[in-house]
Amino acid sequence: MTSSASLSAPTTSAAPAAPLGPLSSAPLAPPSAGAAPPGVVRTTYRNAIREAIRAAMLADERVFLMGEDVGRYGGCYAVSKGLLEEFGPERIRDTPLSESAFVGAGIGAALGGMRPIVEVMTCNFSLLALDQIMNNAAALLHMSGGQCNVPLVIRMATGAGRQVAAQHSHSLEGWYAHIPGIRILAPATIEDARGMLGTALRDSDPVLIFEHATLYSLEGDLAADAGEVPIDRAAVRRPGSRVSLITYGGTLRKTLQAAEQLATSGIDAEVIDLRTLRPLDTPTILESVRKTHRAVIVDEGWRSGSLSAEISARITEGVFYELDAPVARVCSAEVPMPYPRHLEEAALPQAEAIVAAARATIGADG
Amino acid sequence: MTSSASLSAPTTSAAPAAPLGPLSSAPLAPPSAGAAPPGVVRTTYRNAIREAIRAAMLADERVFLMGEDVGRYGGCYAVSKGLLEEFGPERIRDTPLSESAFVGAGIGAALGGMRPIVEVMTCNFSLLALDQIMNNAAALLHMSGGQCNVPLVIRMATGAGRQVAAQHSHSLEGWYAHIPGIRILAPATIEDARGMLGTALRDSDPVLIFEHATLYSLEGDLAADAGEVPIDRAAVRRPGSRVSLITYGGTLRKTLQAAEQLATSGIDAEVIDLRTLRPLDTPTILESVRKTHRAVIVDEGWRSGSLSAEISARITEGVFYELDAPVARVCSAEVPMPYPRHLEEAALPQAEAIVAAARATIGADG
Amino acid sequence: MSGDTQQRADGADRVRDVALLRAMLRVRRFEERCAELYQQEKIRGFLHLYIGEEAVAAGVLQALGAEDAVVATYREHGHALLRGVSARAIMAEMYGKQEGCSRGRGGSMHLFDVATRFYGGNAIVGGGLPIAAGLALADALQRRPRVTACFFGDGAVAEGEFHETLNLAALWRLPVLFCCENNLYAMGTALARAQAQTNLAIKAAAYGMPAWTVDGMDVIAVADAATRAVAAVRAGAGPFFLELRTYRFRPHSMFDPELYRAKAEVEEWKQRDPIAALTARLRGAGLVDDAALAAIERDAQAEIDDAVAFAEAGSWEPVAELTRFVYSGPASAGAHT
Amino acid sequence: MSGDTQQRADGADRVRDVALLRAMLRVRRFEERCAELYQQEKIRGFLHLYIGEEAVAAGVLQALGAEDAVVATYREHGHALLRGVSARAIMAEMYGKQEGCSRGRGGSMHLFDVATRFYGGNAIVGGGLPIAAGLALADALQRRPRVTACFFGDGAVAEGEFHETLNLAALWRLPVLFCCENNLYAMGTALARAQAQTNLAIKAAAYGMPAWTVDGMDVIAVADAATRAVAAVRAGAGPFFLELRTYRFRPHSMFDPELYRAKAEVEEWKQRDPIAALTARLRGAGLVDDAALAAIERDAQAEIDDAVAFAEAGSWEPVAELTRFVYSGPASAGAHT
Ligand SMILES: Cc1ncc(C[n+]2csc(CCOP(=O)(O)OP(=O)(O)O)c2C)c(N)n1
Ligand SMILES: Cc1ncc(C[n+]2csc(CCOP(=O)(O)OP(=O)(O)O)c2C)c(N)n1
Ligand SMILES: [Mg+2]
Ligand SMILES: [Mg+2]
Repeated sequence: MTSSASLSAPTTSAAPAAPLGPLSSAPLAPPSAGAAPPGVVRTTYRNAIREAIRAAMLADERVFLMGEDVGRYGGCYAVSKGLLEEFGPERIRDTPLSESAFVGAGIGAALGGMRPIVEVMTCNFSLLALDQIMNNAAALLHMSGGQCNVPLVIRMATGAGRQVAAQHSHSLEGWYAHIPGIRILAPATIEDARGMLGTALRDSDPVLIFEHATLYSLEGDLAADAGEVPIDRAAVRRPGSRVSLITYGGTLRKTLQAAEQLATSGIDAEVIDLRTLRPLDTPTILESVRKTHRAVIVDEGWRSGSLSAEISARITEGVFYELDAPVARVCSAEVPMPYPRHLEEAALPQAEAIVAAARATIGADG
Repeated sequence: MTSSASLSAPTTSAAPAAPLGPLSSAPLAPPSAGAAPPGVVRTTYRNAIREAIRAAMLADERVFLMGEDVGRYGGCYAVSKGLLEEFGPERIRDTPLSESAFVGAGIGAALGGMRPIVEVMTCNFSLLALDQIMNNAAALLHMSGGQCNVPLVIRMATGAGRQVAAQHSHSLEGWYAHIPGIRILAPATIEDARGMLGTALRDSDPVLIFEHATLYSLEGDLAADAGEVPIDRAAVRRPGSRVSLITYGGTLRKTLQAAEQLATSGIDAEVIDLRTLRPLDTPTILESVRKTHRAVIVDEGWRSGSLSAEISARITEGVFYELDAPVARVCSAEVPMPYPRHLEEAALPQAEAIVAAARATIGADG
Repeated sequence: MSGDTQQRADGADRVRDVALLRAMLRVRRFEERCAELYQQEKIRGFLHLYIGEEAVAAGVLQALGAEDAVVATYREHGHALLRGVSARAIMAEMYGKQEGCSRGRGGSMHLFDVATRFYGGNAIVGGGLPIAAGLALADALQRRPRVTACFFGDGAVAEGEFHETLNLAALWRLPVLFCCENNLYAMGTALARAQAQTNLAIKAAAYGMPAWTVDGMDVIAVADAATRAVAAVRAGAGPFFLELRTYRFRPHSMFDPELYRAKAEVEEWKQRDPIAALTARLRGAGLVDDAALAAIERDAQAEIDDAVAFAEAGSWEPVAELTRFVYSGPASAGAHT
Repeated sequence: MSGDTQQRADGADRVRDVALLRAMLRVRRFEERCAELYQQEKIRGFLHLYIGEEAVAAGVLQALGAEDAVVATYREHGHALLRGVSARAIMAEMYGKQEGCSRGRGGSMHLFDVATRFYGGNAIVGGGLPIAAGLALADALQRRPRVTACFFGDGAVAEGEFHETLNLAALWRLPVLFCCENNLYAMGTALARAQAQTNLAIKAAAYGMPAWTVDGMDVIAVADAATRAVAAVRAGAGPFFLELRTYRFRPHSMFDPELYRAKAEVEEWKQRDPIAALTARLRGAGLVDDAALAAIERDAQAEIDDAVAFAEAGSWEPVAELTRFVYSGPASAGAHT
C-alpha cells in the first residue's frame, strides 16, 4: 500500500495544509503543490468515500446502500451523488425517516446474506437506532452462540464545527466504542476515506464508520490505485520524540497543526491517528509513550467518559513507570454545543489548547 | 442525617453482611442482628424506594409516576406495588410499550410544571429513549438559553447477575454519565434508595437513577425518620489507609467483601461509594488516593470506555505524583452477557478479582 | 374544510382575515431577509425557510390562546413570530447574540420562548411530539383547559415517535392538536417514497383520533379548521389531527441542490402562493386596497429593519459563560472542562 | 376466517390436522416440563411460557417452507420446536449447556438456529420486526421467493419499531408475514390500557397492508389463514398482517403475581384451550381415537425425556472461552477483559 496522500485545508478553514504520512511511520511525503504528480489524483474526502462505495458495489453484488436521502437528494453531504443513476433504486435505496427500522433492516439483510451499507445521516440521529445497534447488531453473534454474523457497515457523519447547535453537533464515536461486538472506524484522511469502507465490508461483524462532517470538503492527493486499507492499526502521522499526541478523526488536523507549532519551539511531537476506535490499537499507543514518556490525548467528545479517558487509563495501566508526567487530555467542553461561532470554537479542542497541554506536560517533569 | 443503616446479604446471595457507614467516614455502626433497634426499621431496598415515591407523592401534588406496568402489575420489580391503590391511575400511570414517547412525555410534563418520575423498566430498554434523553432532556436548558428547566426523574433498573442474558444485563449508568446536562445517581444502600429520589425531585434538572436489579431484595435497617440525602457527594463506606477501592451501585457489596478479605491479611482498604456518577465527586476520590497512594476502580460496565476509565484518568490528572502504583480497574468482561451462571460470574467483577487487583497494586510499588 | 370570504364577511371575520394576511406577510418578509442575511454570513449553520407554507402557521396559531403551548420544528421562524416572540428576539437569536430569544445558544433551529409558551425549535425529526404530549399531560393533570399545538412535517410521520405519541395522546385523551405540515417532501424524499399510505389523515384512524385534511395553501380554510379543532380539544374531546397540505417554495435548507423535484412542479405550486391568494380574495371582497396593502408591507419592513438593527447591535455572550445553562443554578454547576 | 373439519375431511387435511394436534401437544408438554425444571433451578433467568397460545405457532409455522425464515420473541420455545429445532438443542440451551442451539449463550429468550432459519429469540419488545424486514429485503434483492414470518405480541404494537417496520415493509413490498400474537396483555397491561385502537388489524390499514383477524385459539383457522397469507406474500403481494387473538394461561414469566387479571377470566379462556378444542373436533370427526391420542402423548413425552436427558448430560462451556463470539474469527479478536 503506497501512499502519498496529503492533507489540504478544507475550503472553510484558513489552516495551512499539514503533511500526512502513510500508516507506517515511514518518512513523510512532501505536500503536493498544484497539479497532482503522476499516479496520483486530486480528490476530496467526499469523493473518496463515493469511490469506495462505487468500487464495493461494482465488486460485489451483495453490497447495497440505504439511508435517508442517499438517492434522489444525492446524499445529505453529497457523498452518494450520482450513485442512484449508476446503480438504480434497488441498490441505492432512499429510506423513510425510520432510523431504527432501516438500521434493523440492515442487520436482517446482513443475516440474509447481503452486505449492506447503511447510512445514518448523522450520529445525532443514530440514537434512535441505538437499540438495534447494541442489542442486535453487536449481540447477535454472541447470543446465537456464533451462528449469526452481522456483516453490516453503518456510516454516519459526526462532529461539530459548523454552527449547527446542540442537536446536530455530537461526536459520539468514542462513546460508541464502549460497545463490544462492533468495530468503530474514524477515517481522518482521504486515504482512509477511500480505503476503510472496502475493508469494513469484508469484515464478518458490524462496523460503524464515523465521518467527520468538516472533512467532506477536504482536498488532497490520492494514489490513482488507492484501495482498501487495514482497519486494525493506528498510524503514526508524524513521528516525534518528546510527547505523544494521540487523536483521531476530526481533530487530527488540529493536532498536526499543534505539532507544527510545537516544532517551531523545538518540541518534537509524535502524532498518532487512532483510526480504529474499537478495538483500540493499544500496542501502538504504548510504544509511542514508551518512547516519549508523555502523552496528550485530543478528543472531540465531551471530556468525561470520552474515549480519551480509556486511552489515559490504558497508558497508566501499560506504561505507568515510563511516564514522566501525567497523561493530559484536550477534549470538548461539557456542554451541549452552542450555536454562536465564538462559543462553539471555545467548546472544541483547538490547536492552542493542544500546544498548551503538550507544553504543560513537558514542563511538568521538573 | 443520622444513619445506622447496615447492609445485609440479599436473599439470593450467600455473602455475609458487611457494615456500611454513613456518608461521612464516621465510625461504622455495628451490624444489627435480629430485631431492629428503636428508631430503626427493618426494610428492603425495594421498599425503601417505594417509601421514597410515596413520601414524594404525599408531599407534592406535582409528583406522579409513569412507566410500563407500574400500576396494575405492581411494578416489574414490585417497587410500586400498592401505589396504584393509594394514589389512583392519574398519578400512577401505566404506559404502553413506548419508551421514547413516555420519556419524552415526562420531559414535556416537567416543562409543564409537573415533577414526573418516569420508570423505564430496565436500562436495557432505555436505549429506545436515548434520543429524548440526550437531545431533549439534557439539552433543552442550554438550547433555550436557560429558560427550559426539565425537573424530571427517570428511574431504571440496571445490571447483571440474574442470568437474563445479553439483552437484559446491561450496566449503562457509567456510560450515561458521559452526557452533560443530566445527573446520574446509583444508590447502593437502603439509605440511598430511600433518600436519593426525594432530593432528585427537588433538582431543577433531569436526574437518572439507576437501581441495580440485584439490590431490590437487599434487607437492612433504616432509620425510621430516614429521608432525603445529599446527591452531590461520594461516601467513604469503609475508611482505610493502604489502597482506595472506588466503586458504586451493584458492586459496592463485592467491594466491601473484598476489603474484608484484604483486612484479614492486614491490608486496610478504603472503600468509596461514588453514589453520584455525574457529576463525579472528584475531590473525595483524590483525597482518598492522596492518602492511600493506590487505587482500584470496580465497575460493572464493560471495561473499555466505562466510568472506571474516567476515574482513572482523573486520578492521573489530579494526583499523579502521589501514586505509588498504576491505577487498576476491575470491570466486566467485554462480552454481551452469556446466560449460564458460570460464564456470567466469570464476566462480572468478583471479590476475588478485586482482592487480586488490590494486592497487585500494593505489591507493585516494589 | 373550506373558507369562503364572500359568505363570511361579518366584522370579526374581516378583521381576522386581514390579520391573517398581515401575519403571512410578516413571516414571508422576515424569511426573505433571513435568506439575504445568510448569504452575508450574518446567519450561520442551518437555515430552513418556511416560504410558501405560511398559511399553516398563520391559520393554526390564530386559533390558540395565550395559555396554550406550541411545539415546532427547525423550520419554525414563522411559528415563533406568529406566536408572539418578537422579531427582534428571533433575529438576534439567528445572529447568535445573547439578546436572542434563546440567548443565542440555539440559533435558527432552536427558538424558545417560555413567556409565550413556545417550546422550540426541535431539530430531531419527530422529537417534539412526545414533548407536546407531555405538556398536554401536565395540563390534563392540573385540569387546565389548555391546548398544545404540535407542528411536524410529513417526514416525521414515518418515525416511531409519531406512532408512539399519537397512540399515547389518544389513549390518554391528551389535549394536543397535531399539525402535520405535509409539504410533500422530507428533504429530497417525496411522500410516496416514504409512506406506504400517502393519505396521512388515515393514519389517525389507527389511533381512533379524529382527523381532517386541509388545504394548507388556503389560510382561511386552515384557520377555520384549526379553530374548530382547537375548540374540540379544549372541550376535552382528546387530541385532534390536522393534515395541512402545503408546499415549500425554497430548497430544504441553504445547502439543498434540489435535484429531486422539477422546477415546473415548484412553479405550479407557486401559482397557489397563499399570500397572493388571500390578497386577491380580500381585494375582491373589498376588504383591502392598495393603500392598505402598502401599509402592511411597510409595517412588516419596519419591523424587520428594526429587528435586524437590534440583532446587529446585540452582543456576544462572553466565552467565560460557555458552560452556563448546562445545569441550573448559579454557575456552571457540574460542568467540567 | 374459520376452519371446519367436518367439511374438509379429505386426506391431506386429515393428515395436517392431526399433525397440528401433535405439534401443539409437543409444545405444551415441553413447556410444562420447563416449568418443572425452572422450579428445580435447572432452568434459570427469565422463562416465558406459551401455554394456551400454541395454536398460533402451530398454525402459522405449518404454512412455511424450509427456505422461509422465522423471527420470534422471548416467548419462543414453541416456535423453535415447531420450526424444526430439536427438543434436545432447545432444552440444552435452556440449561445453558454448550450443546444448546445457541451453545448455551442465549438461554430461554435467545434460541437461534440458522439451519432452520430461526433468527431468534429477541427479548427487546419490537426489536425483531426490523430484522424480519431486513431478512425479507435480502430475499427480495436476491429474487428468492421466500417468506419471513415475524411473531410479536400485542404489546409490541405500541412500539415505534412496529410502525417504522410496517411502513417500510409495505412501502418496499417486502415478503414478511407479520403475526401479532394478541394475548390481550403485555405483562400486566391490558390491551385497552395500551392501545387507543384495540382492533389491531385496523392498524395495518395505516400502511395499506392487508390484514386478517383470526381466532388464535382455533388452530385450523390459524392454519388456513396463514397458508393463504403465506401464498400471497410468496406470490409477491407484499407483506401481510395477521392478528391472532389468543390468551396466555400462565403468568407472564415465572415472577408474575398476576395481580392484573381475574382468575375467572383465565378460567374462561381455558375453556377454549386450543388443544382440547382440536382434540374434541378430531375425535368427533373420527380422525383420532384414544389409542392415537395416547400415542401422540407417548411420543411427546419420549421426545421430552430424551431432551432432558440430553441436556443433563450436556457440558458447560469452559470459562476460558468467555469472550468467544464477541467478534468472528479464530479467538476472541478484539475482546478485552
Ligand atoms: C431523526 C432525524 N433524522 C434525520 C434528520 C435530518 N433531517 C432534517 S429535516 C429532514 C426532513 C424532514 O422532513 P419533514 O418532516 O417533511 O419536514 P420539512 O423539512 O419538510 O418541513 C431530515 C431528514 C433529522 N433532523 N432528524
Ligand atoms: C423494549 C422493551 N420494553 C420492555 C420490556 C419488558 N417486557 C418484556 S415482555 C413485556 C410485555 C410484552 O407484551 P407482548 O408484546 O404483548 O408479548 P407477550 O409477553 O404478551 O407475549 C415487557 C413489557 C422489553 N423486554 N422490551
Ligand atoms: Mg416535509
Ligand atoms: Mg401480549
